[in-house]
Amino acid sequence: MADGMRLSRESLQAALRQRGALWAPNDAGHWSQVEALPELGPIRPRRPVKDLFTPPRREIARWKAGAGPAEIEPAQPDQTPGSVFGVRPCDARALLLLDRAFLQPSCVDPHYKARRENLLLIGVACQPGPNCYCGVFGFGPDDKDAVDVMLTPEAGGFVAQAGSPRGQAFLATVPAGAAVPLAAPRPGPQPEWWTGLPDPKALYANFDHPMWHELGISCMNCGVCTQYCPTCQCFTIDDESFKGEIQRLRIVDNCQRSDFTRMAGGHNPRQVAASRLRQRVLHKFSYIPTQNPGLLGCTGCGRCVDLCPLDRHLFADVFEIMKRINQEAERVA
Amino acid sequence: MNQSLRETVKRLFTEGKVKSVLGYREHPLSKAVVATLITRPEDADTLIFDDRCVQNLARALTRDLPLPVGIVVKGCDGCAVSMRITEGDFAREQIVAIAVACAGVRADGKTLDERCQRCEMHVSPLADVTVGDTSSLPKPEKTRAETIAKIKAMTPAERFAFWQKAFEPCTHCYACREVCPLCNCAVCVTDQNAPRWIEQTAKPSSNLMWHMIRAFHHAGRCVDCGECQRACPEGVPMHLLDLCLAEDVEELFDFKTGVKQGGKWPFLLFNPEDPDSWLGGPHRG
Amino acid sequence: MSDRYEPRIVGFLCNWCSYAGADLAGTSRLKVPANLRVVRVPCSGRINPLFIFKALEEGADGVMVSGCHPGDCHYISGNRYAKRKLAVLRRLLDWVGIEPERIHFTWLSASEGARYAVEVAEFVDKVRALGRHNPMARQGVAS
Amino acid sequence: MLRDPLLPLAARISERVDETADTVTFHFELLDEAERKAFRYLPGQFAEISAFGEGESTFVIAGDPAKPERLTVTTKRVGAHTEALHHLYAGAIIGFRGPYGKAFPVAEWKGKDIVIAGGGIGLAPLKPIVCHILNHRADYGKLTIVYGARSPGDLMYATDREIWAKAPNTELVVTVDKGDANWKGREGFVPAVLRAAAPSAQNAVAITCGPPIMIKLTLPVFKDLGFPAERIFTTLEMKMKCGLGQCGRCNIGPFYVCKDGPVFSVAQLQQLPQEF
Repeated sequence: MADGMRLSRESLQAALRQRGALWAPNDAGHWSQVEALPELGPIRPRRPVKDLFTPPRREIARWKAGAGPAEIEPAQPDQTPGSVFGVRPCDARALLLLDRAFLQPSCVDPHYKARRENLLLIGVACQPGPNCYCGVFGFGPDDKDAVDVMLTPEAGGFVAQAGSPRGQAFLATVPAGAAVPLAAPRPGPQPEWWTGLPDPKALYANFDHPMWHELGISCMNCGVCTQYCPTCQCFTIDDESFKGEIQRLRIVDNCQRSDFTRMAGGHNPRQVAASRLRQRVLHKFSYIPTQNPGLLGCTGCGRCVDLCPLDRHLFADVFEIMKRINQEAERVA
Repeated sequence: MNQSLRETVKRLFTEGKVKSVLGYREHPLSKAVVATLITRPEDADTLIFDDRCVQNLARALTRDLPLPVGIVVKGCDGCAVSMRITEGDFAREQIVAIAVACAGVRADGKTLDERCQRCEMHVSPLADVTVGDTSSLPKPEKTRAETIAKIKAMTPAERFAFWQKAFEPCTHCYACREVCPLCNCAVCVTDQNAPRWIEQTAKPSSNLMWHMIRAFHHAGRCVDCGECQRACPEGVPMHLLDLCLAEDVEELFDFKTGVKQGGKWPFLLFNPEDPDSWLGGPHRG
Repeated sequence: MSDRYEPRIVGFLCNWCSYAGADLAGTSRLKVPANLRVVRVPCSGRINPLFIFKALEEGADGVMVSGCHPGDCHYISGNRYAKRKLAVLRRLLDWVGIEPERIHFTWLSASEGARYAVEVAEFVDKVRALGRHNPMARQGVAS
Repeated sequence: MLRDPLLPLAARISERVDETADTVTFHFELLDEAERKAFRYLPGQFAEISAFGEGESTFVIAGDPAKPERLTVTTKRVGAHTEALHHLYAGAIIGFRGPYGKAFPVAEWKGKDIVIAGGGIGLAPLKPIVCHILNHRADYGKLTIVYGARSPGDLMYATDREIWAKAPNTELVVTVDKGDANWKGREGFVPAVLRAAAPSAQNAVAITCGPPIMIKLTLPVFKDLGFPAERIFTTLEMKMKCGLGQCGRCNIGPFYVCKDGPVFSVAQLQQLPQEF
């Protein structure tokens, strides 16, 4: 087992400040720029770290109404070097999925790329909360695979280990503390009744199953789950204007909204609530793993379970769906 | 309670009074209480009612449910159903209100919800059948006037600053709208884009616009179920604004929402004696 | 031009009485402050509170609403419904900390051109006294 | 520096043609000379057009792919954005992003007969195919075009249709649901007229586009005429926003219409969830 490096809070903070700006979750659980390392809660903050990389409201360009084309001012990517402190493994893993969309070679989002390149991800191991399910996805609360540096809090500081070469290079700039042997990675929690991830193909094959409509009654398509999901990336593009000044914006959107798929002529392929619920489940557990073998559209952060106004439980739903599919398959066999 | 609720529902099915029933069940895995729609009497055994039943099921009433639909209602929920009948969403005979004696709910599992502390409506005024002991329900611990007193005491500038800060975390997710049993416009103003009344992104102006419009649309309609505030993932106290306006509507029009069947929404009525003083001069000390 | 602050006011005038009254003020060559931008509506009952909120948000310093006198409504009672809505709207503005005095309601008939001129002038003065800062007004495209 | 793929290019409207009461065709060209010279597109590809201040919408590029400097879109007024577009005239600046999506496999169709059935504004995505075939007339067999609209006033592309009618080895059948006093042409719905025209399915490819109900009724006619599902094509008008496979709107099953489509064969569509 490799060794970790003991860091005092002060020396870590000094080294991070040396590197540039510092972002961390604030008391409300939103990501904001901070001066000093905050005390973190035991679990993930309310908002996922995607807010810093693909913000809910991102300017594409602005111009003055009636101005000629030369006046279109593209928004400049934020190249501020710095670090994000307090990234949890579930959120960091979600960024790997967002990379697939925003760093695809044919159309790189320069704003996303700038943030990804300039911000060092400083992970902090968490004490999983009641609705944390990273174990479902095979990693734990101190997983370092998707962060640059993973810190495990201890009295007066942290034990640090590098998760990437970039993190390794950063750790070399911090006054070295004592080397301490690392504990074995902790397993992530999962529901006690959980038996394993569903087969993407089996889910897809049951697209027309009546159970979606039965589940629909306990969902109101508010979309809170998607807004707080670390992997949800859907957006719309629209303009906002005020007194002749126009902003072209990329605005967060989600598949639960009734007009998400409504076309200009009025035709809406996902007219009923249940079809939008199904879209969310299938996209995360069937379409994404089909498109990107080895990846899932969920990292088990459990925010959707925490925040659902109707107390729906994504994993319980998926489990029930699979149970029914399996039972029916057995009956046929 | 659960036993008599289940028997009542079974009886409604066997007597042919309902084709479906909206109620609460405990999810077998997550142990959370979720909404359920049952269409067979034997499924009535999954129904429960206790202080975890925080949701207002009136939001799930739609005309594509098998009608007549039975609905398990707490006091506030019953007022909402009553309002929806009043507004013509449903005919009275399409709804069978199964009123349950409600001593208040506990969203966090421990303390009585804030909304329940001022509840004067433990049993739905709209009730086709009543389940549970209605004789020993608690008295309200505080009044609406006490709840909004702190807003009343502020200066206008303080009020503006208070709401600016309160609305600041709003992300325009509109969970408050979706969960509201009375937010049932065919097309919400937030979804209209010609003109775009409320801009899609969260910022001080659009947040204020949304919450003012929301409050105005609920003036005289809000049944104080408090679901909007409970649903809000950011804890925006938007229901407080509803309460402020409810106070005004009661004072101006002598109207208590949802209580009287057929009592029309005061904006659909007028009284020739309505005073002009409403439109000018200082009205509050 | 004097450099005193000239408030911008949006006026929603009902087609049948108030707008005609404003017309009369014009044809009578009465002096009416130019601060008012008039939007003609079919009836004061047509005024959705959204119109007023939007006007304030877009930077109007005040909003004037005018309809037929009670009893004179072309649509029989549109103005009486309007009164109820506007009464609550005033209170809502007060609750969120916006001066309700920025909204002015008046019943004005087609023959009251002179009173129209007076009402507008008085309201403009009142808004001027309230000051430049309408708290609801946006400051920029991202605010 | 990396260019934001969501950033529109400025284009100037060079010509506006009012096709019908609610449909306008805009011809325009990119302002940037290098971009204009380098620009190419294929039949069936689409673009994002914006009237500044009102957002963006998706339109198929309905021009002649052999003349890529002159871009064309046909727009029907249905919402706030198209309303704003329809207030624009020659000289106005619009935003353009594209081309996006997979094109009709015109190269694979060489040597085959082509049957096209279009309804209303659904002719727009089919026009580049016709242009392509007429540009390479010797490469393709007989071209049959069945085009219908609600009324004579709803027929688009009058100038193009005159050219098509005179083109060699080409049959153009125009029909309206209901004619008026001056209408001397054919009356009847596209599926029925197509059935009557009975183009041979032998070594032929069928392409259809139009309102959902027309497509639904036209596909069985093609089937009856003997076209296999692999040789019937259509384009999905799923509401696309970004065109890049990022925004998630056009997701159907494991596909994104904007990247994996919008052109699909009926055989491919049968594999998808019926969510379009």
